[in-house]
Amino acid sequence: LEEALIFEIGDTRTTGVDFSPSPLQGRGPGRGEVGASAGDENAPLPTLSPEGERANRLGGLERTASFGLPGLSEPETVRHYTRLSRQNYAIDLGLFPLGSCTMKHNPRLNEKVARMPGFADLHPLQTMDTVQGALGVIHELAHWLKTLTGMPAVAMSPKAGAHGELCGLLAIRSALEARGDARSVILVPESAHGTNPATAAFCGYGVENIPATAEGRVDLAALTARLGPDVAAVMITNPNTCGLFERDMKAISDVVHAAGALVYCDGANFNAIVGRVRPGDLGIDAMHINLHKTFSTPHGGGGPGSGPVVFSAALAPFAPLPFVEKTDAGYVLVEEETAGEHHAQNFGRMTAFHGQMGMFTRALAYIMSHGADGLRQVAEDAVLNANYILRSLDGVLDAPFGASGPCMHEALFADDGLAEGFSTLDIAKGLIDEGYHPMTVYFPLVVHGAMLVEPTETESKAALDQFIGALRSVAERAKAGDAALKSAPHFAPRRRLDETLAARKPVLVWKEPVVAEAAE
Amino acid sequence: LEEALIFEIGDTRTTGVDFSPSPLQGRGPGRGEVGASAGDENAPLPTLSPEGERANRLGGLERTASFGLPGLSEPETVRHYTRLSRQNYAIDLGLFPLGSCTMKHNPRLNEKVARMPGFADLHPLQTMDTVQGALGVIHELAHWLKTLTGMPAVAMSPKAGAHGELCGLLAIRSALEARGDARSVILVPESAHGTNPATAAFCGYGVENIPATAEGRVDLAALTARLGPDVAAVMITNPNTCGLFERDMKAISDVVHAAGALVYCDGANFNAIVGRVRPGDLGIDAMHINLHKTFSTPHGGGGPGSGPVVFSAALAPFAPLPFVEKTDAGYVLVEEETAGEHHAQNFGRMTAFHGQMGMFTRALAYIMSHGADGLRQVAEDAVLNANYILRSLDGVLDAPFGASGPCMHEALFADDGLAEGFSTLDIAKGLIDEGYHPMTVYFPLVVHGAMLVEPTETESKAALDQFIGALRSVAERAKAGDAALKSAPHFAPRRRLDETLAARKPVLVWKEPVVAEAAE
Amino acid sequence: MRYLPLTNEDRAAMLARIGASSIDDLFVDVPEAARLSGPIAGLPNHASEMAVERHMAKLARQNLSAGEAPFFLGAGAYKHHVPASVDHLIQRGEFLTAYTPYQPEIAQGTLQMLFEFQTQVARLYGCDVANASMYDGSTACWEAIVMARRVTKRGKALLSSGLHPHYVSVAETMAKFTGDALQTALPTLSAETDAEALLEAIDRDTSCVVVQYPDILGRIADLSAIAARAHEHGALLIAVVTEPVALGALKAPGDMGADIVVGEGQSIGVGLQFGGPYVGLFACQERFVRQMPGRLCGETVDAEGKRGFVLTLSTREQHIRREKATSNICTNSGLCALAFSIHMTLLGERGLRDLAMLNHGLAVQAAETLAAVPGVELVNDSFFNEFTLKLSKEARPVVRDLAERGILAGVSLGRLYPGADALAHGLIVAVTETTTSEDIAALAAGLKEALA
Amino acid sequence: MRYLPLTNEDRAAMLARIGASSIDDLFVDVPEAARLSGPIAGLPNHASEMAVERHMAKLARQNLSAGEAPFFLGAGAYKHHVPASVDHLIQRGEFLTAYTPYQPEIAQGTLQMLFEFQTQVARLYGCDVANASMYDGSTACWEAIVMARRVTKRGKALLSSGLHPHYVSVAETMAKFTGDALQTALPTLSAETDAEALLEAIDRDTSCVVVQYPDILGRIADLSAIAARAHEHGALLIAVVTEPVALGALKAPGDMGADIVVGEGQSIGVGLQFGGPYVGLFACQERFVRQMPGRLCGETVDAEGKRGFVLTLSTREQHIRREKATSNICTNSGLCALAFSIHMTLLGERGLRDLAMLNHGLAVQAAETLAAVPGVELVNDSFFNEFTLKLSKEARPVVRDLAERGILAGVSLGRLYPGADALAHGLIVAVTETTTSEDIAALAAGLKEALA
Repeated sequence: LEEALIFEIGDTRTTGVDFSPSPLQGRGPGRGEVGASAGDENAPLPTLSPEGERANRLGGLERTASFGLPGLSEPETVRHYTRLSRQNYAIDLGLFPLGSCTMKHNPRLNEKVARMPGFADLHPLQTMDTVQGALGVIHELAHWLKTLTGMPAVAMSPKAGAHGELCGLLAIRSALEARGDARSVILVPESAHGTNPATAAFCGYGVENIPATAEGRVDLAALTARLGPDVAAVMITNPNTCGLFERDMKAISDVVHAAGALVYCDGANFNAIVGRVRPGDLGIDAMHINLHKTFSTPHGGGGPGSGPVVFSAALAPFAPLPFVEKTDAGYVLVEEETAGEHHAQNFGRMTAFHGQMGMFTRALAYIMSHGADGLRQVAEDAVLNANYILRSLDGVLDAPFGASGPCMHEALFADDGLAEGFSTLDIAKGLIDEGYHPMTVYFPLVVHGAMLVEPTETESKAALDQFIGALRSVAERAKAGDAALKSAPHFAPRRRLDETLAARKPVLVWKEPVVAEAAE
Repeated sequence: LEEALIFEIGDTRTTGVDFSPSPLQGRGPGRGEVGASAGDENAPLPTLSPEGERANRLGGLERTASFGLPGLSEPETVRHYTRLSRQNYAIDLGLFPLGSCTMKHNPRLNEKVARMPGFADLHPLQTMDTVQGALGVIHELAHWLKTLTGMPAVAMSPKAGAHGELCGLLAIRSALEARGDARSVILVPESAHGTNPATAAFCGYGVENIPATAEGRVDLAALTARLGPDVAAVMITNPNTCGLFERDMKAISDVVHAAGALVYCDGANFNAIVGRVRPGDLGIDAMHINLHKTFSTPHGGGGPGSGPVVFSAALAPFAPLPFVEKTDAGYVLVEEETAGEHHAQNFGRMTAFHGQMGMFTRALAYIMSHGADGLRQVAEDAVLNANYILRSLDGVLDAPFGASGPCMHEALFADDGLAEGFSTLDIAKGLIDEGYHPMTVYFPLVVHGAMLVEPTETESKAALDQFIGALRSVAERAKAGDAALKSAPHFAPRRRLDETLAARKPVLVWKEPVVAEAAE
Repeated sequence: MRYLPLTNEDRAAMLARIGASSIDDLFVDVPEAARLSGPIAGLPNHASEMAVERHMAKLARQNLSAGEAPFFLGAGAYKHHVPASVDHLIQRGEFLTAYTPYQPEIAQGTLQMLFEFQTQVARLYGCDVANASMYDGSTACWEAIVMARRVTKRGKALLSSGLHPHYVSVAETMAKFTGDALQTALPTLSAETDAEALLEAIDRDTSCVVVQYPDILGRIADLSAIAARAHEHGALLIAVVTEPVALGALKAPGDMGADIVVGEGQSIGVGLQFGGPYVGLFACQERFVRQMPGRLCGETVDAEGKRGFVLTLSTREQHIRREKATSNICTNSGLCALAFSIHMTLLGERGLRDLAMLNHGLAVQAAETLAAVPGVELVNDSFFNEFTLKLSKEARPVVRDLAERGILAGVSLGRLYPGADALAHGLIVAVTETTTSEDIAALAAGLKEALA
Repeated sequence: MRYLPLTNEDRAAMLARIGASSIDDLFVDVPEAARLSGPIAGLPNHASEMAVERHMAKLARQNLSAGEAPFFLGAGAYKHHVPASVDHLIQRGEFLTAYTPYQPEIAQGTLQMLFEFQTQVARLYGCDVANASMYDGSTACWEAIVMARRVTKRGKALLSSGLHPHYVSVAETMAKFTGDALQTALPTLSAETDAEALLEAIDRDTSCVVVQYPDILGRIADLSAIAARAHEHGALLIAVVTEPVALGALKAPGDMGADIVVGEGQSIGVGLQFGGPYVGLFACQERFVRQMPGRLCGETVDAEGKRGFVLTLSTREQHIRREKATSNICTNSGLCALAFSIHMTLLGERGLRDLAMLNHGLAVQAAETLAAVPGVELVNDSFFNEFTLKLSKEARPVVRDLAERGILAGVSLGRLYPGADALAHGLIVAVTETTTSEDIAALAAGLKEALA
């Protein structure tokens, strides 16, 4: 199971890529090696010397010293990464119950579509006549997102959920400034994703917490009490991170609006309600949608994501550039140049180019595959699966909000009742030995030893039953104080890793072992 | 690690494929369900009843009863096969030293090229004007194969090595019959692949063995003595299955030809000599080339292969249909209709359509990538790697023909010197625990407990050193009589499997467990 | 040379270990005269991946692919939609770059899949058992004839005139050398199959009757009577199925009495690929299992009693039995069998039935539309997704004419039966779920013009 | 609904276990008025895979892809050949469908890869450390400016006029809200960069100087003097690299004194993709590591002492620090980082140098050829694989004109700097290993006609 690092098996003279000779070859002294190197790794590393009439044009800044980038032949490369991949857990291998992450099946059709040369091989700055189909994809996806959320506008360019939050808050800030009412504080529930307060701070706001009720929802009274002329917006996650639908959402929106503030909704959990509830009907002003959560674009071991943001009519004029418009002459990408005509209040550009096109094609393929009826079924099955887990573990694990109504697409448990010295972490690591990825742990912070389980709609009943059995078994061992659980996992590529050591003495890049250096 | 069978997890009402409605929908009574089934698996299984004016046209032979084919949703399907795949060993995971099988790196460029719609999405019976590029691929590959072997003709249609052998023997038989000299016996060395005698028998020949010399090569004197008017051909594997080049190949060809017979060469080991020796220069009349061995098309867990056969001038007129010719008007596929004009002696058709196009595109991409210089380097590195293994195990394993000269691309060992009760099988299974696929065992039959190790040219020196270390360690345990080795493998998805039980009471298909049947 | 990991330093060190002074020393056993001193002349040297890809893409663009045109070709190879997940899964290195599962402990993935595949094929065909695949339908058909000879010890096979002519050719090629007697005939352009004639011809010398279902012209005939007659005379019925999707709608040959059912599996999972690789399916009833050719995967247990799978009954095979083997087949079509099995698992019985209904429904629609074109006559009474038209002109030039207009119109009988004047006006048209109403309209319009 | 495994029977059984009478019971907390009673009107229902694929293919065909035409666009996104094995490997389910490696015991594949990636980026950039990726180059650039503010506690950033205008826009958007002061300028169409002007402008309020290398017009300037001046004044030098291939030929910014080096990694492994997803690279010198944004992977040991990798220094991050985090970035660009790392491993230093030489050589050839066209003037003295031409006409309509002739000619400065008249005649032309001599000749001929 040990796989060496590329730095340990490769060297700077090996390459797994062949090239045709450079046209500079033979044009001047000292350049004959270029291109002849393939197949003869003992030739000197190529450099372009500035001598001669037709010398290079590098401005005298050639890189001469080796910088230690190892290469591998193609067979070695394929083997290295294939072997590495097998040390990962993934949806393709089993249920991946990470709460709030929506690890659902990633259809391979999406991958195929995204790789069509007509999408994958387009430059973002081609003339618009040559990219009508690509602009069409953006437009069609935007139409779906607006219709599904019941909102009149959408910004497509945000690169991930947190980037979408930023987009929403910037629009809110622009709208407030436009009416000459700059405000300074964002209210965030205690149970919110960490990105919510981080984003608010990133664009210069102060952040204050809103408390929750005993049943796990936003405390409307406390919120109302806190609202005032300094509050720019409230960020609500709905369904929230306790797995509950915010019953008072419309009332919250109303009091917030009445106080002159705006409502941002964290749409990470949109999967629970897509096709059954339109956020626009709840008074929300801005909401990001994680295409990699609700709309099945792959998580890829940590991205890329994509976080389009839908806007209410109040915020639509402030949406960022660029965006796609349909005109009689075809699709047009509205950028800095043309925005002035009818979108002069835009708050600017958030990223180079136009957003995560590769995710748009995948999400559109997914959305069309499901259609209006299928997406509704997605929400229903996701919620059904989560409630099934919640109720199947009655009496096994403590569900702090089990009496607060049905859960949405995730089930929340706490660590009450575990044996002395046993924690949520032990349950998580024990699940690894049962062949599962653990659930989200220690989040949300409002629940002690939180375990947030999100099965998604793409798990079968048989898979759920098997998982429930495994979780029950591990939970019972944790309650009984089974010592073996403390040292789990035993059957993973690695035992528990020392995260403290990693943080105390950070080793972030590979360095040649000292012995080897001495020998050189 | 246990993965249930699809019959245990699927059912006949679940499907992972959606369809648009059938145009017969609603045309008559009883057919309303068709196409509406997607999303409602409780609808009756669709049948077309023959009632009504616009009934089906199935001739009254509708399949009505369920036949028990289980379906899975797409997520379940992806997971089932992904999990199954992980129980396999493969080149992508490590060295795969199966002698005579040439398990080399399979470049992904080949896979990409084979999937270009211009190749993958062509019907074999399209008009020739619409498939000029595809015929061009066949023609270009044929040119390479003829040039690399120094032979004037090639039959591209054989579907695998054994099919190529059949092709060669049929051409030989046709040639002999054409000169009114039908003969009845094929001579085959004892060390030959089992397909050689099987193929000879399959097309109606008697088979006789040729003995080998003590150094592991064909006994020229014995062969000469056996030749006579009943001998149609001699089948020689060169390099042979003992890993040696048949030094006397040209002399063998000469005596065989002098006796009025022809020389078939099993080209399974062409990888050892490609670019360094042309079989045509050795007097060979026919030789098949395994594209999946020498030319890197994937083995795919047991095929598909592809076995083009090159022919000498003596046999070229008898080559089978179809083949591609270049004319002034473009490429032409010569089939039954046009063959009469200039290829009337062809022995007929061996398969529907034109051969393994999907393998031709891959092989051509591989051949062009290496080029004339690279293919020569392939042979050199393959032979170098094999000799490196042979010599690195001096004193560890017995090499029966170690003194017969350098080996070609595979190294042969015997089981001499193992402890009482230990066999080649134990070494093979022990290698599994070291993380390797075993070598070919008990073949060739002429060596006791044979172990045939073929590393191929795509292994690095580091990978060879690691493998040599592992094999040495296992061999030493077998010599020392380590009991744990007898029960290896211990670290594989399965322990040793009971092959005797499987053969004695063959269970070749899944059947519902009896209990379940009773309950139904 | 991106596929070769050895460096020159490695090579030098390895030669030193071997005790050779140069690589040439390792080729010393090659006769001097046959040793090439350098790369073979007249062939290009190595090329970059980009250059190879460009060259191949250029060749690919010189073809008109099925997806680019209204497309109606069948006759043994069919265009169906293959789900994207099939191709994804078969490309996993653990499947793609594995060998024949000779070491079952580390090949359970391939072996379990083969066991599932065998069961799927047996159930589809209505047979007791199936093997782990053959090269393709045509070679499987010949293997079935040889197997019938082994079982019956007779050498005369009756081939239906409705059997695909390439399958007939393959059998004729082999029979010429093995001495089997084949009775064959050309089909006629009529709605009736040759079932009656076959019934007449069966006698006590007959080893087997070989019937295609649906036949080459798309006609469907009940096999029960032929099976009964064959069995009365001690002969076997071999059914050949070139379009497995048909069995989602039609009774299985095994359920009508066929002893051996063989066919092409290309429709499910494999794709057109200009004719290959395809996958031969081979199934039979339990009593003949030891006479089957090809590999078989069987269930067993391991040393700890866990269920596992192995290749079994290999005493039938060439690597054990050599010249006494039931066949010379070795490498078969494993990866295509995997593709077939995955696609079939995605479909399931429900999906296969839906697919079959959709194919048939579109075929009915197409047949009605085309038969209404002046100069076009529908030959078939019965058909599944493929039928034969009789045109008022020779079909072959019509097909070429339509290809020039960008329509791939079908397979002319002139192409399949060169020289058979009675068939020259015949055109086989196949319709699948990939065919659109626009495609059908385009073909109708094209035929109308071409026949005017 | 092929992605949903539950059957109606399953659903009924599950509702029973839950104690709900219908699925609607589970949505009881949604206010009545907001509950939709059925599928949203005006949207189509579910579609087959074939139908979706056809629709998407139709849209795809409405574009002129880079591979179909002589292609010369750059300006922050470059067309390079990506080896087929890269795309194969990133599609392995174990990479593609894994999450952020929060459970390191079962995510060592992703983690080791990130550790290797960080090392590759650091060495490429000449820095001590690098993070596990950002969204793209433009957002990484802003994060670097914010980081410099954190390090220096100053709020004034000097942005070179050679910085990509989209990167400038992103910074301006953010600075408008955060209160950072940005000094920016338009570039001039001359061979000289603005290095001198920047040297002048650095003062003790300056948090950082941001310089692109090579710059937006393709010009290459030594960074050493700016680094020295910045350091004298307690400011940081941020270098931005939009074309990583350039560093196979050019000195690394880190080696010339840059404190933070950020950029776009798209050229290696990722492909054009109409602008995203791309991968932001972010590296800095060791002393600033705890001020870095984004995820970091670090080496450690497991309970048995074996080497392993974990996400580390997460006390900088939002999920721990919430509003006190160094950035709000969470999901980054993991799969693109994997593609970058695999491609870079295939290349190695040798391959990257070969690639860079090939790019530069072709660019020199192209520059010479194009400069010979009447009405075309080469702006640059120095360049790597991209240079700017000054045309005798406005470049933007010329580019449109050439696109109609099937030539994707480059990026006009009119597109990048709308309204800047002084730049309107500028055309940025990028040349890579995918450019052929025929492409160059086609562009030269096209320009000749368009400018005539």
